[in-house]
Amino acid sequence: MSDVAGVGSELRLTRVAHVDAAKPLRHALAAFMEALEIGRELREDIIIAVGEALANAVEHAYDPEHPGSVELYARTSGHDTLLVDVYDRGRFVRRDEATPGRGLGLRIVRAIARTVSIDVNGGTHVRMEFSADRDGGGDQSLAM
Amino acid sequence: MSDVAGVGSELRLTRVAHVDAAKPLRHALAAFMEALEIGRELREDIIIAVGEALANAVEHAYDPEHPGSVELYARTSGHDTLLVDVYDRGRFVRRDEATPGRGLGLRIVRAIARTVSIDVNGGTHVRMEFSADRDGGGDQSLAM
Amino acid sequence: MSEQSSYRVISLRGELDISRKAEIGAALQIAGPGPAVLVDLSDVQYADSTIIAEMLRFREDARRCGRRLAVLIGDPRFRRVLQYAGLESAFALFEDRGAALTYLSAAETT
Amino acid sequence: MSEQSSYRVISLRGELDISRKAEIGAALQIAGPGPAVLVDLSDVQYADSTIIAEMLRFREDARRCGRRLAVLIGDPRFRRVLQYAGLESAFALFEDRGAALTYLSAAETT
Ligand SMILES: Nc1ncnc2c1ncn2[C@@H]1O[C@H](COP(=O)(O)OP(=O)(O)O)[C@@H](O)[C@H]1O
Ligand SMILES: Nc1ncnc2c1ncn2[C@@H]1O[C@H](COP(=O)(O)OP(=O)(O)O)[C@@H](O)[C@H]1O
Repeated sequence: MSDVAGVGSELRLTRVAHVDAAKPLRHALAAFMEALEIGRELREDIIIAVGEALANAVEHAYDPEHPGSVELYARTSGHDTLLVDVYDRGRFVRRDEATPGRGLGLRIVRAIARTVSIDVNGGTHVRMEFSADRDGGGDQSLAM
Repeated sequence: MSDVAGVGSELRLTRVAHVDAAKPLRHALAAFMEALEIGRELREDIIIAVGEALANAVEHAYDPEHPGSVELYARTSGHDTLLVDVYDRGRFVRRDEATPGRGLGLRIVRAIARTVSIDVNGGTHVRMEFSADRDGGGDQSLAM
Repeated sequence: MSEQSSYRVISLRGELDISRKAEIGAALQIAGPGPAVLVDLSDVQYADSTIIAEMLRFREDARRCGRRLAVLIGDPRFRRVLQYAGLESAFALFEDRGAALTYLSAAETT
Repeated sequence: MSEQSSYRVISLRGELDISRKAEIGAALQIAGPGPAVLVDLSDVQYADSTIIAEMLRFREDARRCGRRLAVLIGDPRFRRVLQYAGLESAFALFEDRGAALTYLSAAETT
């Protein structure tokens, strides 16, 4: 990210946790990262990881008849880190990890993020820290 | 906007005020508003207005050889208002309003925004308040 | 009125913002008398006031050269931004290429 | 090896996320024995793990029916997401349609 683009940039969005909420949240995060000049492949990978956390919130957290909220909070930290939180206020569903085709989501998140922490008190709160060096050259620094 | 989508959603982005910074900032704001379920025509008009304020910051605020920062800050206020600030830390250039083809930008902003205020101390700070009712039906409210 | 009449087309595409001012200023040039001009904005999604100012300048250049000007638009935003600027009647705007060409060729008979 | 051999194509497009799980589950159905299957994802920009799980289930269905399966991709993200999931070898992936079809028709002779 450019020197100035790191300073205090953030995105915070709350939606009802319907299955169709994940896509516009991904798109908002993608455009936010593009404005931060995070490189394309890095942006794509971050979207893959955050998309898994969003999918979990809209799939697992609530009774589909009574969905609560899903919240996305992304912000820069220093010049090469993007922190992204995905929260819901539902109930974390403990499941047998051995179910085939299950458990892929968090595995993908862990493969992409530098660190992942999951807090399941009063909902599920996934915090992901990504390396997010900026794209290209070095002539974007602020003259001030 | 949906009931929940209004709660504390915000977008904050800082870039070096190069002329090519305006476009990704517009795109990030557009995707943010789409995630807030603001209707398409309203989004387009807000982008037109904010685009003018961004264009002014990248065109007028700084010596092009030594650009400073341009900052975009958008957030929901209540359930039907979007507040957008565009700041720079440059110098407001007073100009003869009668110059042909000049003065269009702020006229466009005033035609679209519900209220506009401009503070020119220590840079130019344009604050725009937009009506931003949400798109479509009423079944998005949170069951809580 | 001749359906065969010649005209010049200047096409601009994409998002016409301040970063493209020089390119657009260079595209919107008129050398002297000649055929009518169609500015084709049918693939334009966004135009800021910098570009409208260039269009106004070009309109004066065309008028001075006695060349009729039509603007083809594909997106209602261009019409709206002109309205917001108080310029709704500044250009002959067309959503339909045929209508724009009829307007331009009709000009030659007047 | 026959270049003329028939195969079934299932095309999916766009962003394959959780909101499309039912639709994608319905598209990825196999009734019994029959020709090889090409899942065409060449116009897919995004696929989440819900969809990968459907694809794994479909792979088992195809295997059970003795039908070879190839997956045509257009975007490197699909390969990456499989890698991240530890499934880089789960599917026969092809960027090139011809290569995918060769693979499918070769299957019939084995
Ligand atoms: N936000 C959440 N709310 C409730 N349960 C969750 C949430 N995220 C994950 N889980 C639980 O953790 C399990 C593993 O999640 P994940 O690895 O993403 O795989 P998958 O979603 O494919 O099952 C889920 O099956 C679910 O039981
Ligand atoms: N961010 C800014 N920094 C410096 N001067 C500004 C800024 N915004 C506006 N101005 C001044 O106000 C004038 C009017 O702005 P505007 O109505 O947008 O029209 P235009 O940009 O076409 O001149 C500008 O010409 C410029 O002198």
